[in-house]
Formats: sequence, structure tokens, C-alpha cells
Amino acid sequence: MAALILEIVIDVVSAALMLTGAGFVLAGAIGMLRLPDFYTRLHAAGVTDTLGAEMIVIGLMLQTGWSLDTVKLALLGLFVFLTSPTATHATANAAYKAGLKPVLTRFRPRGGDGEGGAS
Amino acid sequence: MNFDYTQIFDYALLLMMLAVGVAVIRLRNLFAVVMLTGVYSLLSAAWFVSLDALDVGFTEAAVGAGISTVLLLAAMLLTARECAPVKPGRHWAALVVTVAAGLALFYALPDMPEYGAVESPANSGVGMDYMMRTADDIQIPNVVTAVLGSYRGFDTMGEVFVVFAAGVGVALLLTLTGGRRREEDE
Amino acid sequence: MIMAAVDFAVAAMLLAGMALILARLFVGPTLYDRVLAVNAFGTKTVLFLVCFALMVGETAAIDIALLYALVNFIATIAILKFFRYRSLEVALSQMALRRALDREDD
Amino acid sequence: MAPHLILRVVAKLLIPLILVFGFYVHFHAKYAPGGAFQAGVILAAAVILYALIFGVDAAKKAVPPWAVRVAMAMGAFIFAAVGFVSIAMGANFLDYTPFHPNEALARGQYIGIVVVEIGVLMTVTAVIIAIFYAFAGRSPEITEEEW
Repeated sequence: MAALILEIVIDVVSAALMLTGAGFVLAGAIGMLRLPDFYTRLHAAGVTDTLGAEMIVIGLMLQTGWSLDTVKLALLGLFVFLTSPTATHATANAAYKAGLKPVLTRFRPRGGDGEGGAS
Repeated sequence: MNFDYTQIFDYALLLMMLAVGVAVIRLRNLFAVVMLTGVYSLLSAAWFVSLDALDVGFTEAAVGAGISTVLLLAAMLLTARECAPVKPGRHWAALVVTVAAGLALFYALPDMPEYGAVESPANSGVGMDYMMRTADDIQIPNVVTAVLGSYRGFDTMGEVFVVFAAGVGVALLLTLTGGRRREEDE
Repeated sequence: MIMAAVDFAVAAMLLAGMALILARLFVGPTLYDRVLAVNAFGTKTVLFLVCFALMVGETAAIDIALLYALVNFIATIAILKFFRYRSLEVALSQMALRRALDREDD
Repeated sequence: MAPHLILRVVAKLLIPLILVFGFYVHFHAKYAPGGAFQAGVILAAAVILYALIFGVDAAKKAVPPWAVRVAMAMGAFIFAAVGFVSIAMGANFLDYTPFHPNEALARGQYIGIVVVEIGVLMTVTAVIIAIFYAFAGRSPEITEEEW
């Protein structure tokens, strides 16, 4: 009986984690599409990808029980956790050093002509 | 049998591949084209997995999506960054070929056997014969490795020689240590 | 069975996200937008592969996801390095120095 | 502060993991998808990442070009040599059965596949590293103003 309840609890937690994570990933994708310029899109891509990906991976780890697959998923989570922010950082760094300006017109309605636009 | 849910993924992935193919034809910037070919390979790797062809997907993810992007970029060091203007006629020909091939794949997709079906063409006939015999002949659980390594060993040797020839060709054309720098160093 | 349905739902949501990011990849006004989109697309595909693997019980596909998670990073770094320095050759730590010296020559 | 500190630290963390994963793919091919081709690509990817972050010159110190050349040829040679050894032992070309005295157990097949896969691994790794060295070792011929 206790084992059954534990199984149900694990399933519920796993489903909740995965669906929330997928929601984060989807929100990030919508943000990628809708946000106005590169630097705001960085938030959508980088931040939500890490959180959403980790939640999905942890949710999947709960499903596999305890096996080699769990270890592989943990490694996958580690890799995504390391590489995704690093790649985002490198992209942002490269764009900044290359002189890509953020779009500031929305916040300075008067005289924001010079800054707008990504080259 | 009930509805095969993985076919929804097949359709979605094929649709995305078609879109990427059309975009590769339309774009002029070679950076973007290199990136899109990487995405295309990645999508086809995911599609192979969705078709239960794990080994093909593995190779595609490793070679097509990963390394070929880097190697294409390295090759782009020696070329221009924008493609030369193409006559509109040839453009349209490529577009027609892409769309026609994509539509043919869409047309064929509903006839695909169910995911992991026992009676699929791949699992009957010769394929089934190898499955049955490998346990006795080779005694290795992975049939693909057995086929590649032993049953079709001659074929694999040909592949290795092709790879070797490619390496020798590049080394002869560009010199392994990288042309001009050698004179500076030594 | 229920968990397979959850996996299916999550995989479908990830596919929808992939489609949205693909749109950004096509539109992307700057090349940096495209790099960002490629990177995000790779992460989402990795997650899709894992969800699919557990949905159909073919756990060997996790290896593919693991492989791509690593290779995606290498491709992104190569693209960025190529944009920025137009060379894949020199070490990143020497690049800044070399550029600074070039500036002083001008 | 050294430039690109984050990239270098993460690369140092990742490269050993990539190498271990490559060998896992190679040696686990008995049970799971994978094999020498994929493993070779992954091993080469580790070297390429090292070359991207720390420079091709540093990578050439770690994996010298002569070793790449030798490995490239040795891999193809090992594969063909296995075939001729099996001819010498009285079987057909690339028939691994006589490699083990107990032919009923099919251990000979196992030994043959392992040796042959090592050859494939060497050739594929070396060729990809060689192609990368050959292309990336060239400085671009585009001037700074052009971009």
C-alpha cells in the first residue's frame, strides 16, 4: 500500500515538474518570437531554457526509477546546465563586443531616433 | 490497432524540415545557410529517432548536426560569405525539387508502419533473418554492430577507406599543418 | 500509461516551441539572433528526444540527446568565434591581445 | 581578468566528459546504438573544442599532426590486416571465426569485431581532426575592413 502511494506521489510530482517545465520552455519560445530586440530575447532563450530544461529532466529522472538511464539523464541535466548558459553568455558577449545596440526607443519616446535598430 | 501517436511527431518534424529546406534556398547569407543546414540535420536526426532508426539518428546527430557545421565553417574561412547571385530560373528549380520531394514524403507518411511494429518491412524478410541468426552466429546483443562489423565487414572496410581517402585528399590539397604558417614556423 | 501521455504532451509542447524558434531563426534580423535561436532550438530538440525516448520506452535514444547536448555547444562556440575573429585558429585568450596590438598599429 | 574565462573553465570541465562519453559510445556498442564511427566523431569533437578554445597550436601540441597522419593510415591498415590474417588462418577475407580456438562459441567473431572497430575508430577520429587542422590552420584571406 505504501509503495503504491509512493508511486502515485512520484508520478504526480514528475508530471507536475514536466508540465511546468514545458510551460516555461514554451513561454521562452514565445518570448524569442515576440520580444523586440536581441538583448531581450536573450532573457527568453537563456533564462527559461535552463529552468525549463532542468525541470523536464528532473521530471523524467523520476520516471526512470533507478537505472543507467537515470544516471544518463542526470548527466544530460548537468551538460545542459553547463552548456546552455555558457553559450548564451558567449552569444551576448560577442554581440556586445561587435557593437550591437539594444533598442531603447520604447522607454525614451522623445529623441530615441539615434539608438534604435539592430544593425 | 489504435492510432499511432508518434506519427504526429513525424508530420511536425517533416513540416519543419520542409520549412528549413525552403529557407536554405531563399537565404543568401552563407552563415545563415550553414546554421540552417545544422538545424536541418538535427531535425532529420530527431525524425530518424521518431521512425525508430536509432543508429541512423545517432550518426546524423554526431556527423551531420555537429561536426559538419564546424567543418563547413572552417571551409568558409577560404571562401566568400555571400553566395554569388543566382539566376532566378535555377532558384525556382531548386525550390520545385525541394517542395516536390517534401510533398512526396508527406504523401508516403500515412503508409508508414506503426512505431516498433513487428510486421514492418524492416523487421520481416532479410532483416528478420539477421535478427534470428545473430544470437547464434555472433553472440552480440546489438544486431546492427554485428551486421556492420561481421556480416557486412567488407562494406564497412570500404567505408573506412572512403573516409581515409577523404582525409588524404584534404591533407594533400591543403597540407595537414596548414599551408603558409609552416614557412613562418620553421 | 498516464506518464506516457504526459510525455506525449510535453513532447508536443516542445515541438510547438521548436516551431516558434524556427520562425525566429528565419526572420532573425541579426546573425546573433540566429545563433541564439540555433542554440535554443538544439536544447529543445535534446529535451524532445529524451521525452520521446521515455514515451516509447526506447531509452537508448537518451544517448543521442546526450551527444547532441555536447555537440551543440561546440557548434555554437565555433560559429561565434568565426563571427568575431574570422578565424578558428588562434586561442581565445590571445585574441584580445592581438586585436589590441592591431589597434595600436592603426 | 583573462578574457573568455567562463568559456575556458566550462571547456576544461566538458572536454574530459566528452572523451569519456566517446569511449562509452564506442565500447557500449555491443548493447546499444553507437559504434566506432560515432565514437570517432565524438572524440574528434573533443579535440576540436580544445582547438577552438585554446587555439590550434595548443591542440597540435596535444594531438600532433604526425600522430594524426599515422593514426589515419593505421586504422585503415588494421582493418585490412584483420582480413588478411583471417585468410592466413584458412577462412575467407574478414571471416573472424578462426580467431578463437573454440569455434562453436563465436568468440572469434567477437574478437574480430573489437579489433576492426578499433581500426575504424582510429581512422575516423584522425581524419576529422586532420580536416579540421587543414582548414582551420589557414589564416583567413579577408581583410579586417571587409567585415
